[in-house]
Amino acid sequence: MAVWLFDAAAVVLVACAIAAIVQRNPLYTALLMGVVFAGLAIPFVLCQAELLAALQVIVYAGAIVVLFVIVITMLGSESREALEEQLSIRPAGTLCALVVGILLAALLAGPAVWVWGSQRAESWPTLLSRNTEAFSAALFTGRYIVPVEMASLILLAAMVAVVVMIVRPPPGSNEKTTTKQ
Amino acid sequence: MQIQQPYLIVLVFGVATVGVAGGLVAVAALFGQRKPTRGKLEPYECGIRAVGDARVRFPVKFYLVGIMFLLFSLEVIFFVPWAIVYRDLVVQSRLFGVIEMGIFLFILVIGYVYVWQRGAFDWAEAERDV
Amino acid sequence: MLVQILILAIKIVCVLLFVMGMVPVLIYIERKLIADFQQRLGPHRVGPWGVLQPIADGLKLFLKEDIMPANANKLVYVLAPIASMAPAIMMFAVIPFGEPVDVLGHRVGLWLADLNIGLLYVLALSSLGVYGIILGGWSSNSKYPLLGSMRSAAQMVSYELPLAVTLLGPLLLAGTLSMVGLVEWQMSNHWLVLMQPVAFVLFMLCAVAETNRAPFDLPEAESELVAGFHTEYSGFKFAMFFMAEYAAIVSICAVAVTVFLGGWSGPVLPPIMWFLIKLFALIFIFMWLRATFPRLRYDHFMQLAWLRLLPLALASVFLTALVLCLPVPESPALVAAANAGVIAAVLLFELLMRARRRLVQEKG
Amino acid sequence: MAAIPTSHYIMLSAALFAVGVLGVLIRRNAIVIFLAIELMLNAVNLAFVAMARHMGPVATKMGGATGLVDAMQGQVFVIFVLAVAGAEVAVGLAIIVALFRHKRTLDVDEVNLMKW
Repeated sequence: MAVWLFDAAAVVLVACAIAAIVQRNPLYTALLMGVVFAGLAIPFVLCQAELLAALQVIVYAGAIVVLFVIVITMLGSESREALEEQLSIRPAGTLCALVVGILLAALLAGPAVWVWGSQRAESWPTLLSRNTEAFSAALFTGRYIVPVEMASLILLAAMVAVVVMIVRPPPGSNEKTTTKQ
Repeated sequence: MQIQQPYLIVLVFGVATVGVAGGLVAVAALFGQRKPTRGKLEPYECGIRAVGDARVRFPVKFYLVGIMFLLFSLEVIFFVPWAIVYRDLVVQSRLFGVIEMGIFLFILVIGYVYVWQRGAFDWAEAERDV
Repeated sequence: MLVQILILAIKIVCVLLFVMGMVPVLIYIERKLIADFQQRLGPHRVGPWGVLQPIADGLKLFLKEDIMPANANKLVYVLAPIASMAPAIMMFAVIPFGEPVDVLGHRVGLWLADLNIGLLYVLALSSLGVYGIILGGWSSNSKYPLLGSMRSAAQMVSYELPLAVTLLGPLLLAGTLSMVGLVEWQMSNHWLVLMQPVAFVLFMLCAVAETNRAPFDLPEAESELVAGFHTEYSGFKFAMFFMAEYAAIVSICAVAVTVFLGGWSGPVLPPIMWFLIKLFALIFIFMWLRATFPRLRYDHFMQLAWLRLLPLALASVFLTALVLCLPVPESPALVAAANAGVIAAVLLFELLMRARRRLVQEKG
Repeated sequence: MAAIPTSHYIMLSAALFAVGVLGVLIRRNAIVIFLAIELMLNAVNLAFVAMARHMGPVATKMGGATGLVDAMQGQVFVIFVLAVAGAEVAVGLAIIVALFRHKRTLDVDEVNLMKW
């Protein structure tokens, strides 16, 4: 039952992902990617990572893809030509890309063969019942304190970078704008 | 797998909801009459003929809000697991949890103040800054 | 097994009917209330006291011509109303309506699913509500809807943040994300509104903004934007946006009831009645606000979210955390006092802002 | 319900990652390329979660602290990936918007300021 559900979800997700990257209209690409990102919550839940599944939907589908959609709709009409790229189908190139893709997938799926027979997940269910608490405890009981603070610093850096790039300095300051040259 | 049963229910409910919403739209499309004329199909612009293209470019402020939302919501997602285990943290070592998050919050506040002082939240400015 | 599936099916149908059924009820109540506030009669022709008016309106919209503007993006145009309605209804999957009851020897909870991450599920869905609005405005290929949808998107993402932060306070106290767990915690302790009054008020403010209701209904400000993102929508698709708005009100109020007002808990009356009473009380506040306050100016409105509500919500959470780690026995009064202490912080903040503005003025 | 074999997760992850790489290789629109990169990050997240479950009990033997905490290592990584991915999107889209203001194009082949 769970395996069927997983496999069905997997097929749909991969199909959506492929559809997304061959889409001419970037808005459709963004929306299909949103479906993929939100849909990944299903494997996450089946893997007993409910908290991450929710965060995945909140961050990816609820914030990141929304941002992409805002940018795409915001750039407006002048950009319609710029947005919609002409997808030229060159047979040789397509073939090469397909071969590269299949090889890559096979290479990456190597570990799948490695873990094929082994079913070590049996003792895991004992941990399940309180796994959001376990996750939270793991994150905050001290072992990951440096990465947590680093994450905050990275976000601070991103904030500063965005403001420097996008916001014009207040009138009167002698700072040079970075967006105008 | 008891723990996942509620999620299955949510999935079923989600499919049912989208089905009902989509079904309503489909059924209503069958009932409504359809007599399109050119005037009717024009975009509404207070009665005059539409001027120029509708998909105009927007001030960058709108985008900036989206980006700030993304960055701050990433900060907030770190608060969630912290809040879940906070009582345990207090039991284990009284001040550890609050100091840990205090530093996190402090860094966040630095960013907030910087963004604010640069006028990113100042929407009156946006009028001039198209 | 079969019985369980049957019960589940009945529950799903009941919840769907409840949400859909609430829409005409709310429309009627709102029209009557606003009429009372303005000393008019309100609907009174269709049916006794006009109670059938919303149903007549619904039928009318159902049979209306469905106009799709030329140059509209057809697929997105059709998807948008569905995308804006589904999240509002799906939120009800985790709302507990009442205590578990015994049906045919089975213990059945009066909720669809008690997720162990219920609160995050609510947040996730409310963050998905933006799509319907952006897509609806964009696909119409018309200026007013696009302007309205951009405003609406900016507004919804801005108020999403403080909304999420205000939920952290209750989470900190109860230590569980499960909605049923939250209600049970409140039954054995106190209602969280008593311990987190500021968070509750902030939550309601953000809820009003999230659902695009007056006085925060800037995306559909008639005097500026005609009807906002759904200007080009007609017939039943328009009705869908309308229903989505009311469904969102019901669901966000239900969340507030569950998280802050103790859900189904209460004396004498049956639990489900308590839930409904609290729900309608909050919905009444929504309508009262609409009748009382004029619309805000857009820049003030965005500043309210970023410069007032967000710092206030963060301060309220952090002060609560500070109180919890004090070496004194935990008392609800202390937590509440700390939460209210945020108000003092805000006054200080306000003074600083004033001082800064004066400084800037003197310089310029 | 039987547990899903870890191999299924790894294969899904590999497929999504490969699609992401292809997206980066065959597209020239900066926004689409960016979305494809996000897809790759998601594929990695999935692998992290799956391997966390797979290796869970093993990690317990190595660690000193409680077993629950150790078993969550893979999942903890995902939240950091989320944070970094979000920061990357914020800065990246800012670059794209700034770029668009200058050059009126999103084609990465035409953006060769850094080349000489």
